[in-house]
Amino acid sequence: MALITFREALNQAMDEEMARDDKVFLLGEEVAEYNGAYKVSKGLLDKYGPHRVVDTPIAELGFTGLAVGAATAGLRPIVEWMTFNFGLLALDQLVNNAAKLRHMSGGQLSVPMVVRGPNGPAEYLSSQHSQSFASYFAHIPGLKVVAPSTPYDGKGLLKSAIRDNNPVIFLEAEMMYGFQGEVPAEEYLLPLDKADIKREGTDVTLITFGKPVQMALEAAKALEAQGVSAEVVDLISLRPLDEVTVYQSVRKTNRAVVIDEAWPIASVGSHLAFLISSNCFDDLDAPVEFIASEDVPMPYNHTLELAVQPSVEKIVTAAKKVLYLN
Amino acid sequence: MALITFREALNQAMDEEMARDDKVFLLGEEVAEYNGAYKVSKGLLDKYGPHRVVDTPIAELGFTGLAVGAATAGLRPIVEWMTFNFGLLALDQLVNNAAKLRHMSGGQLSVPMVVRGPNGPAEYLSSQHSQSFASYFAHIPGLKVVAPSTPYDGKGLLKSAIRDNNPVIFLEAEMMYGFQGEVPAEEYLLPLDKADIKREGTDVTLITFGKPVQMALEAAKALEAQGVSAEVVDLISLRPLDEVTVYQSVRKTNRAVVIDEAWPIASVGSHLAFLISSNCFDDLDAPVEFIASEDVPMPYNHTLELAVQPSVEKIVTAAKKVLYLN
Amino acid sequence: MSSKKKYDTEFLHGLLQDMLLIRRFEEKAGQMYGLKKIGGFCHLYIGQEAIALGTIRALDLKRDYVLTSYRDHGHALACGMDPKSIMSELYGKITGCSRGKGGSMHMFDLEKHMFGGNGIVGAQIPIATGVAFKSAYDFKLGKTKDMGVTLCYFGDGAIHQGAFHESLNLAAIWKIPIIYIVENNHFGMGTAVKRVSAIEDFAIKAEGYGVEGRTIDGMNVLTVYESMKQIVDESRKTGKSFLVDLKTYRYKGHSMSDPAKYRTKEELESYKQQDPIIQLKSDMIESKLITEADFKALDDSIKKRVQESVEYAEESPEPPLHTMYEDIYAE
Amino acid sequence: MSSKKKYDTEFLHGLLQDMLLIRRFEEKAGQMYGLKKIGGFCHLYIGQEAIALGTIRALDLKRDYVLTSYRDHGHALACGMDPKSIMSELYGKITGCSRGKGGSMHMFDLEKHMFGGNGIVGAQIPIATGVAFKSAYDFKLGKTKDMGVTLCYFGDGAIHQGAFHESLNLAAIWKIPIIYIVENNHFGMGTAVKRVSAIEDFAIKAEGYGVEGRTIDGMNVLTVYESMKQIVDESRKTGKSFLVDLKTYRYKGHSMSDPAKYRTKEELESYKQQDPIIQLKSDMIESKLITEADFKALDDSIKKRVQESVEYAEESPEPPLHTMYEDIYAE
Ligand SMILES: Cc1ncc(C[n+]2csc(CCOP(=O)(O)OP(=O)(O)O)c2C)c(N)n1
Ligand SMILES: Cc1ncc(C[n+]2csc(CCOP(=O)(O)OP(=O)(O)O)c2C)c(N)n1
Ligand SMILES: [Mg+2]
Ligand SMILES: [Mg+2]
Repeated sequence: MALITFREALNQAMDEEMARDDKVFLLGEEVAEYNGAYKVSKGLLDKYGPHRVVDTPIAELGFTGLAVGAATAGLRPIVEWMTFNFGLLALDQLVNNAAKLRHMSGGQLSVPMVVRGPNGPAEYLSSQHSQSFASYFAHIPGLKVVAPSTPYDGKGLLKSAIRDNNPVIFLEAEMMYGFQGEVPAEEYLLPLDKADIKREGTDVTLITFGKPVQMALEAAKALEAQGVSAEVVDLISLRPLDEVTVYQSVRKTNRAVVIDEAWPIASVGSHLAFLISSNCFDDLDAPVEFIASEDVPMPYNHTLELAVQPSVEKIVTAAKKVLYLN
Repeated sequence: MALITFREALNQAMDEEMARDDKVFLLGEEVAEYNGAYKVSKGLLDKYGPHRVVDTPIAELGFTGLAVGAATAGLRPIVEWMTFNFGLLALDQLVNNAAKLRHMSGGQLSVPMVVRGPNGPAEYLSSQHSQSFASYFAHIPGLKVVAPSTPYDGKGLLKSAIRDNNPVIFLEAEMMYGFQGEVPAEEYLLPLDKADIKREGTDVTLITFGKPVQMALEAAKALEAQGVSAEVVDLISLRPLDEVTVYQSVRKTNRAVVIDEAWPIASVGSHLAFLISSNCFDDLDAPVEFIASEDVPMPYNHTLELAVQPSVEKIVTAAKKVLYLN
Repeated sequence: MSSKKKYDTEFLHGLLQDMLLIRRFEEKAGQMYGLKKIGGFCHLYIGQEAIALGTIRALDLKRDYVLTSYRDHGHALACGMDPKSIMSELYGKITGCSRGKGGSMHMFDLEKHMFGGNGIVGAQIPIATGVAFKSAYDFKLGKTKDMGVTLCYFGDGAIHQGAFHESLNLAAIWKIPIIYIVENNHFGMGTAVKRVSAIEDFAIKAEGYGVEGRTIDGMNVLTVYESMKQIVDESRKTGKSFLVDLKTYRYKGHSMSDPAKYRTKEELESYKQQDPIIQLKSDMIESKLITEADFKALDDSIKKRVQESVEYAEESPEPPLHTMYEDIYAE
Repeated sequence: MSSKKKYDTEFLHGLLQDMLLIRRFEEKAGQMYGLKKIGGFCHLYIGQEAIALGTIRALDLKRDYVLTSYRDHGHALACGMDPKSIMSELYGKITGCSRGKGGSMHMFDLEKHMFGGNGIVGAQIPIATGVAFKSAYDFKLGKTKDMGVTLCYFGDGAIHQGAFHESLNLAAIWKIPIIYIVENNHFGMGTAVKRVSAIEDFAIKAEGYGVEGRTIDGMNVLTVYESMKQIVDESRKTGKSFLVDLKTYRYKGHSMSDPAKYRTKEELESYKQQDPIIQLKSDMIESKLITEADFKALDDSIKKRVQESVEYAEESPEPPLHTMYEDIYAE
């Protein structure tokens, strides 16, 4: 298997799907001539031309809505939001339209589209550019939401997302584009609705999604050195939630730590922590620990911005807490 | 004390605050000449004139952003969103700007504004017009969020919201405007950050906010008839959360039902259910029950739309479940 | 007037009949609303019939598309949707075009290329631009020889939404075959155009995007049809987009709860003098294409059809409870 | 050129000095970025100095206001903010104007009426309209005799945002004293204006809103100043709003990570030939207002000032950890 970056994996997914189906096209700011603000679409313009790899004006509401319409009419748009922070401007089109057109038309319309791009904290970008909006999408029936954490998952999930007949929100992260991982040469697809055990363990379950999965794996290593066997569940799908996989793990370890890099209140993380608390009530040996970002806008200063976010240390501490160690 | 409607209570609050401080002004669609789509601003144009009661074009992003700017420059805008469904178009101005300008300016700017209007399910309006976005605002540090459930609370809270130096999201409901309640003649203010015990009880705590508070009270009555004493906690403030009041109640009753008329995933309700599960871990005699709307877009058909939402029946059933009755 | 010369009788008959169908259907909807058979928002189209008919008749609905706002019964009927499925939808019945999920604001018919029915003011503008983008896309990829054209309707109030601005620019730079139609009925709810716009004629805005602007009398169905026919043809051939300001008037309040106190009786009367149905009827009588008796017979048959739609809706079953979980995700 | 005749030497000196201050400050910021003293996005203003200076000098910052995008160091300096507080902010230090919370994109000085610094393309447009609304409000309520004027800057890329459309309409109908300034540097990141706009001259858009449009050479600081002086005065007196398209060029990439491969060397060179600082300098030398030696001395003193700002930033403390909970809510 080839070792490639998350960026390359996403690029391959789009490339393969565009080659397979000429209804698939990509649009967004700087996706074509500039090859993408984060170079995820590198080479696609050269290969598929300007009708299928389309640079847009800075008009998130307009081009996202255009994609919704194009999808109802039979195309399969991939919308790149340069970052999800800017996607707030287009939320009406996703929440009030993409997620509801099928329902309001009594099942007549379908909206096969993907909205992808970096979500969540980045570095040195202050408050407007470093936030996770995962919960905004997970909240909405009519959408599907996935957040891969590895190149392998990224590629298989993005291909499935493009082929899915519903609006799929695909959450990436700026800091992840350089992550490396093995990806097979043969084509593969991954299900959009399944969590994945990224590491098996017996003493405590660490559950998270997206970028913090790496942190959880590092924390698991650190815990191992201290004699604690941690299982890491990569949630992958934020809508629907693969509750079965999560509960199975927690029922085995009897202890859970949930990590979400968003703000705490009304987050996917706290929702999951509630589901576990409630559905594994008799299995839990300690209250579920929940690590979110601090409940503050992101500061520019690097020391502060790191302190604000979940970290390997915070995860280790929380794991020990549910194990009543120290 | 006079018996007045929720609508009148809000009207009085705005009237009194506009009389008190000429920096306070109201803007929104149809708030002036039409007296408000739901008549909440009735008579204010006549009293304060068109410079202070301002009809806007249908341009939610624009006039909400205008209010943000006017607030930073020293005015105290009250923005009426005709409904919060339309507010999605303006979310960038609240989330990326109103909530963050103080932070990004290192504490220099302040944004004293209120955004108010009906939120949550109404009747016969289908999917785009009948949704609760409470969690979208509760999620965001930099905002304050309140959801009153009675005329008395509505008036006292709206007055405090208008005097507050921060952006306050004030959640009303179409179905509540006609609710009646007693309101004293004398001026009073209510704190924006306190929950309120709307009914005392000993066996189970029902926690909710906004319109469903009435349902919880009715459920409490029905439960009383069955020999169960239910305490009803009206959360009122969704940000910050008055955890102390909630925990005190749950530690007394050892059983909790949380009701939120929003969709379940990443909601204020499930967050609260998590907090209780975790912080009252040793006090709970049963897992917290959580009643949300069904995880579907709202259908137009009335039978379906009622079935989708929380109800007195559902609350009674959940209360009995945590009490292991039936 | 020249109806006799240019059009065959059948075509004119069709226009008259379908405008009358909208009128009678809307009157009946209003009546049933009063009887609480229909709930929520219900925005009637009475007075604006010439627009839906004059514009949609200029289309070929095999390849062309229609998208509009919540004031959508007229467009649905003009697209050829069965009054039964529309009335049933208003009743929230399972036989409604949207299975009782959408109601008044959300009439859809995928096959007839009626793509809704949108309740968010202005939201249909980018969506329609996307539907039209599909036509341009197929053309650019060499899949079709000429383009489908999309008509996107919205109100004089909606034009101030950012969605309008962003969409017109996209249409212009990508040569998208779409015609943006302002159904300028002079009010957005209780707000007169001039209170929310510093310009009176919206066609002026076209230049700022590099698209073509037109102003058209929206009370005369043949005027509308003639202008639109030309515009649609040009758009189909060139991918050009247009912004068309059609002046009209709604006779009723904004929705059922609006007493419409913000306007004068005289203003309303002056528009009723130009009533689109009466205009065409008089013209056809003058041209000896129909008689008063013909008209009466036509009207009676339409009323009967509308009444049948009510009976159909009344008799249709409610959606079963489990349908609340349906129509959300596609396979 | 007529600088000698119309302006006193001190004024011209001030312009030259402050444009040079921006230039040297930005060069230093770029250098410190290379040394990783500064992180994240950093958008330099080099090449566009004539705009910040020529426009802001037309203001009275006691009552007038400035709001701009993330490319805000130049405006901050032109408003008279201390280079130390700006450099310190770039370093993320507690002595920065925004206490290390904002960084490059969020320079604020409440007292100097510099209201930021916004990272969302176009978001400052409605906000600035609101700041200006305050001036109109006070005037309409009889609290002031004439109005403060707000300058709102944004790029050629930002103009396609819905926020622009909605704001201009609000300004026009409510007579808000605001001047919308397109800093048209011909690119939004890697996208040339003509790829995202069907019209070339943005002043054309003004008519669609009923506001006045102007096109101005943004490379000559005196041209800018003269036009703006007139516009600001008119806006102050009448509450009229304007849309001004100022043609300029950024010499550097969009932000530090952009190699700017999307444009030719020749294009860049042709703008450097019209460099705003060199233009004014030559003019002043020609008019015998300064000598080459004077210029050299001025430049040296400015470089020293900039160097001091670096030292100040270097020596300033990091914000203590507890400050992450501060500056969120006002009392
Ligand atoms: C985004 C949004 N804002 C506000 C509303 C409430 N609303 C519904 S219709 C309407 C007036 C629209 O007027 P216009 O565009 O002229 O269309 P008309 O009703 O006259 O056909 C308003 C304000 C809405 N549905 N969506
Ligand atoms: C809403 C939003 N979309 C996209 C971006 C990313 N972005 C930052 S600057 C920029 C280009 C802006 O170009 P222009 O308005 O011409 O300003 P300039 O940088 O040339 O000064 C883009 C796309 C953003 N910050 N905000
Ligand atoms: Mg109208
Ligand atoms: Mg630019």
